[in-house]
Amino acid sequence: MGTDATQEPGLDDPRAAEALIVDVDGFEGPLDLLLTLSRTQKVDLRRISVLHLAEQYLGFVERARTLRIELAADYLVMAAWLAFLKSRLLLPPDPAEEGPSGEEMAAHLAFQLERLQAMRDAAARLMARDRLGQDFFARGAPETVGETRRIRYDAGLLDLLQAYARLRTRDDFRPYAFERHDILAIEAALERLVAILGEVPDWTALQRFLPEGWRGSPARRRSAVASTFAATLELAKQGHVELRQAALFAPIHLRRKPRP
Amino acid sequence: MSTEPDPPLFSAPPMPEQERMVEAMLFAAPAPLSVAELARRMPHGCDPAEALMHLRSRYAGRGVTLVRVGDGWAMRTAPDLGWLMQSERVETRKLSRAAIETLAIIAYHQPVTRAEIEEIRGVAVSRGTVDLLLELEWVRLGRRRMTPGRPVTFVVTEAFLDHFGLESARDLPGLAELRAAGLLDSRPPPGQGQAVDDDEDATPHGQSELFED
Amino acid sequence: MSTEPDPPLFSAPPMPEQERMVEAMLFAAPAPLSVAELARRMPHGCDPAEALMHLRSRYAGRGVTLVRVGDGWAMRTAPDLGWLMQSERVETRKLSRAAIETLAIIAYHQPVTRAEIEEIRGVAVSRGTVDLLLELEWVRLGRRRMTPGRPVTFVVTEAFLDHFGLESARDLPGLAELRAAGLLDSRPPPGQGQAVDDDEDATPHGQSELFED
Repeated sequence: MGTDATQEPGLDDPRAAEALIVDVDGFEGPLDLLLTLSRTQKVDLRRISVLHLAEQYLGFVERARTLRIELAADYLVMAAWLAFLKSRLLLPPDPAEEGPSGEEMAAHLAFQLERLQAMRDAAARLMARDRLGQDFFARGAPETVGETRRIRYDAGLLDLLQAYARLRTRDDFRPYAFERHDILAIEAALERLVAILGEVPDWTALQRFLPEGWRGSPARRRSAVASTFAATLELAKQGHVELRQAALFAPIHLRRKPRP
Repeated sequence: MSTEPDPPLFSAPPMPEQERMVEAMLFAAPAPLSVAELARRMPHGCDPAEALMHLRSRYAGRGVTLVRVGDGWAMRTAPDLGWLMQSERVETRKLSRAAIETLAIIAYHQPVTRAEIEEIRGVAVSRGTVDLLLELEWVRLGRRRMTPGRPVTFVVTEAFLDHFGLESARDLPGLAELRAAGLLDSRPPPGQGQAVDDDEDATPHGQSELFED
Repeated sequence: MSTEPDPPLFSAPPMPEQERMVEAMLFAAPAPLSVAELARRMPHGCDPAEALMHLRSRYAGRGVTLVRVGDGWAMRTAPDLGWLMQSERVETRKLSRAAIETLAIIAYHQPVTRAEIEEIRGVAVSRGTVDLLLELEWVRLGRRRMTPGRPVTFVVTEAFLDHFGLESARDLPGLAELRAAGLLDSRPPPGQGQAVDDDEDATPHGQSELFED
């Protein structure tokens, strides 16, 4: 594949360019890619040709497009910016134009690349240092002398932040409640019972009081039975209904308590 | 045991160097080390037993001494100085979820009343939780709120900032920042996004009072 | 405590004794101790700073040395003997490139905001990167930046210094060269003049305070 890829703006080896594109996931953003591309110029980052670099990058994006490789939005934003920079660098400056000059923009990009490279070098030097637990060591054995023991409560900043984050994302300050999809609240069952009780003066099976839509699925049905039953107990306690069950596990019947 | 003045090539390191090695190993080891273990780690031809004797006399009468423990050797602080080490031996316990949440609310919303803490947590705050935080000196009483009942408020202390490595409570990240830092796992419930994002609005007593100076 | 006949009552113990005390405390302590912490545990009138100086020269060149870590002091094995301690070596989590770079940026540019880290790396700081550094306790929150939005800043910790064997953040490798080359300046993109002013307002809190004294 990639045999037609002969035009390599700024890249000596077509396969290198190919590898760059295939590897695009391995780059940590457009600046990282630019830094990698800039190495092909084999010069000090301070003497880099930003125009050349911009062309290399645009070539890269163009090739990614022909290979139908989707680039993340920030790569495309950088491409647009570099295209703009390129035009500023190539065209004679327009005195009426506002904003920074092409040279200023190029200088800043060079600075960014140099700074990123410097931070990478610094990171490498840092990680290459003698390190605690690798090259030098702290006391291996905890001391166990004396009698007094103090209880220390351990909590890190992260625990604190996470606790707060947990609270604040929890339903926006309302007391925590489970998501109730298949649960008929007792309050709802009670409300319903009170409303329809007048229409059923005689003994009626509890099952018949289940609301529409709560009789089908077993989970919903169970919940509705339980809540409705609890509601009838409450109404019985208040003296509004009477309950009756012929035998253990037999259907439960209820009726409105006859007025004395 | 070598006694020559000029050690031949590939000979063991000089005795002061062997002493250094033994010293470092005993210091770093979690348990006493035997002469055989020391010898196994050291270059060929070393004499850890002799190095131990030198080291032992070097540490005689110092704040740290070389002691024999069964077959092994270990460094221990001098027994007469044990009283200095007392605060070293601390038993670490994890703060309960209730306590850490209460603490977080106080830190973010201070000065905050108990009722406000309960409103945010959605459950009653047990006396023990606040007592523990007071006892740890991470929390103290602030001014009374000038509202009916004049409830006491809670604020965090210097010791709290110290423990959590904060320069001030206003340096605690806001909710949007927590999210940006990847500390918010759960997405806000649908339709609540704005309210949750808007940190300042959601904290009438808290942040604004605390963070504006 | 028994009263000795020779030293007058309530006077500080003689310096060799203070040295022993400091030696024992640092030896036993898992984390660096500051002069203030040492003083708090020692009898009234002691001078742990002087005792430290004596102790430091006593341990110079030995297998265990006295090192300075930020505000604290600790005993650590000599780095050249690390090869003897293979079995004590702790497996460290392999840090991602993003985490290592973020750590370096925080160390060299501290106090630094998340936006500045992203500007330097040219990419968003991924979820969990800062989280991980906080968890390792190599990074903590610094003061908020006095710019619009008052963003949170990050700084490195004493545990970071301890881990990398640094006395202070001023001893970061290559810091002077990077500064001289202007690579630690905050230089906003051209055309964002206003941001320059804001940033310059903020720098007095930052690098100068930390790195120059």
